[in-house]
Amino acid sequence: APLAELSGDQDFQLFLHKNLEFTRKIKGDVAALQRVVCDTFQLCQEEELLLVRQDLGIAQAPLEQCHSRSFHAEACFSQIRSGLRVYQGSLAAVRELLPSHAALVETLQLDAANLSSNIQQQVEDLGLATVTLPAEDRDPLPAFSSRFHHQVGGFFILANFQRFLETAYRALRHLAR
Amino acid sequence: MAKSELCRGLEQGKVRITWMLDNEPMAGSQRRGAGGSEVSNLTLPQFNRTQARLWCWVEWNGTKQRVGVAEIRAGYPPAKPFNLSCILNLSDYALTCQWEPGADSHLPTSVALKFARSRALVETGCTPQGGHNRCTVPRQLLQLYRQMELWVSATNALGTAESEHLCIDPMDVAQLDPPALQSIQSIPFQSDCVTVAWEVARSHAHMELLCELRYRAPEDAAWALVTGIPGQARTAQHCGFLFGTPYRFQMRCRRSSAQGYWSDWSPGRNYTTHE
Amino acid sequence: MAKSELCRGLEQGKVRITWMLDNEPMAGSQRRGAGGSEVSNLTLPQFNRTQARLWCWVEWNGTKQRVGVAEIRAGYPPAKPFNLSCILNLSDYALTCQWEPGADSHLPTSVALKFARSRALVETGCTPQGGHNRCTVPRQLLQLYRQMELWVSATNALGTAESEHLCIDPMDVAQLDPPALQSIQSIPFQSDCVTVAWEVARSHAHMELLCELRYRAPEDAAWALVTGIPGQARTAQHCGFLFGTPYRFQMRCRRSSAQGYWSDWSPGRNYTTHE
Repeated sequence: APLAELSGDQDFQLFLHKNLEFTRKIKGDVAALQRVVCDTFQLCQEEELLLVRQDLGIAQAPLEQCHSRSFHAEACFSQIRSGLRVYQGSLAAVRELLPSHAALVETLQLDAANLSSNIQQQVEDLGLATVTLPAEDRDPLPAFSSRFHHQVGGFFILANFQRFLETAYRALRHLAR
Repeated sequence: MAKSELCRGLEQGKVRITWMLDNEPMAGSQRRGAGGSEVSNLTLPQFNRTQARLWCWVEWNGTKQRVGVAEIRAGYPPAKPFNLSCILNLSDYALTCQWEPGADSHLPTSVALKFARSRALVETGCTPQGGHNRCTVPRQLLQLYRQMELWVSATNALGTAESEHLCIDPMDVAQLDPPALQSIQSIPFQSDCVTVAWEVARSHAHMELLCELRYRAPEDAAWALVTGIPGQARTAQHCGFLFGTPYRFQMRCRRSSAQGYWSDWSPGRNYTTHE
Repeated sequence: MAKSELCRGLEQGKVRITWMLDNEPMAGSQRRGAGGSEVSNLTLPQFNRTQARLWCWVEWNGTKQRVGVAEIRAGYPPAKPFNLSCILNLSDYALTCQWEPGADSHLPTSVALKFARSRALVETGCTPQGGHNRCTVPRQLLQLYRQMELWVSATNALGTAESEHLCIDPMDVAQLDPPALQSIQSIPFQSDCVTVAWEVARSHAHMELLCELRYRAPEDAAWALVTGIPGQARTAQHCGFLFGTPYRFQMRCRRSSAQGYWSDWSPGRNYTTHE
């Protein structure tokens, strides 16, 4: 059954309710790391770093299937899952940047992995078509040519992840009663 | 029946074996075995100990020599552990579970907390240390916001026993920190009403919380209770207070979606309503 | 002088660079460098900070862009650590050393306790954690009952400093447990004399100990001290006590062969001499 019909399904609503809270938790932790990057490296405003960003090639995970105009629930779910996988990988660059906050970054990576598998298992429980992500298609970490580029890279990985989570959150809320 | 190779220096055929259960002499029979070995044969009537050593002694140069030992252990298959309960610590997101071990089996028993995430792969969450009946599953092994199956497994030489299986989402058994009452003020022109303001712990900011407020005047026998307060609202109004009366207020919260644990009551805060 | 590669999107030749020290605009000059790069040249008069960032800004599409940063650290070569002292804990035979770090160099400084056993091979004993000025050398690295050379080494970008070298046998700085006073009795017919009996910690049974006894009556201004008591004797006699007077006794010990540390005083014990 197409996902829209399932919106009334109680188990699906419980899944959405739980993972909305989970997404809020992850967003809170990403915001905390953004504050650390701002305090530690004085990198706080995105508009001041657009020029350098062009040189860094930081990938942004696509979520166009989750935007209201072209919302397609099943495709959106698999885009969320593969996006979480991308950010789980690129957070390693943030962990190198902030060794004293490694625990918080590792928690973030664990949460991203959990959220991704929560979605996968719920989609499987609903009998929907699932996209199995290749086991370890970790994109190679961007090689930064300087410490400054590494810092700006870390800044944008977190900024992009925060935007990604915002879109994913709105998509889940759109499905929740 | 115990068999021990003969030691060098013992002349053939003159080996006289005696047996002792710990320090008690035991009757037994001795016969020649294959390859020049000596075989002892004993029966231990109503063995009522859980642990003992059956020593094999031999006369040698006029002295008695210990030449072999058999360790004997007696006990029961492991009892079924029960009363399994778990609690998630929100400072490190580790899940601590505890249980009742049941009767002692008197045998070396290995106990482990097992779990299966949704895809039924059984894993070991943790093993209790130092004889405790609890242990902590680290965050790395948990799957948050999804049902997990947890149980205790006890195994000894005589068998294995499993506790009831617990099906929980770790978040549903999170132990919340108490809210912090920030201020209590009378509402102008409605002095039987007050506005209560509180803060929730920063690490709970993303949670939907349901809170309870209790208050009591010194002469009141019991606390009055206000339930169903949405935690993230951070303020609430309540009426029905007596004028000019000193009240003591406390608050606690729980995740609204779960049958989880209440936080402790917040530290108390006093406020005297206006005349 | 700071050089940063040009970013894509900047039309050649129209690059206007400005500089800021943290949030303060700085004057500087800009000239064309090799390979189309732009070279900035600044002098920071009386730089009175220990840490700052020199930011390189560029105008782009009407916005100001951060395109490069130079982290500036200023400080001193490491100060010479002093007052190095060590103590051996007899429960785990680990050697804990502490020292004074001297003035802050304001630069990232790595500190380590170094040691050389007899054959002058320099090794690292331990490194202080969390900014403490002490650390503990595990038993495995120690050479007991033999001189070892220990010193603290501090290194930062501007150099290395070493404390005085301490030459000690770890056993000579052992921290002993206090003896335990077992009984105090008057000596028959010599009631101005008492016999004191004590026990030493079992883990010290192999050591030659030198102990001191101190006693005091309530009205005495200071303790009276009996020195040179052989610890392993376990009893000693002493005279010169007043009759029928309540005294308080305490004892402590040290390894007789060393200038090591005294144990703490034992818990006190009271005794009233006979009439």
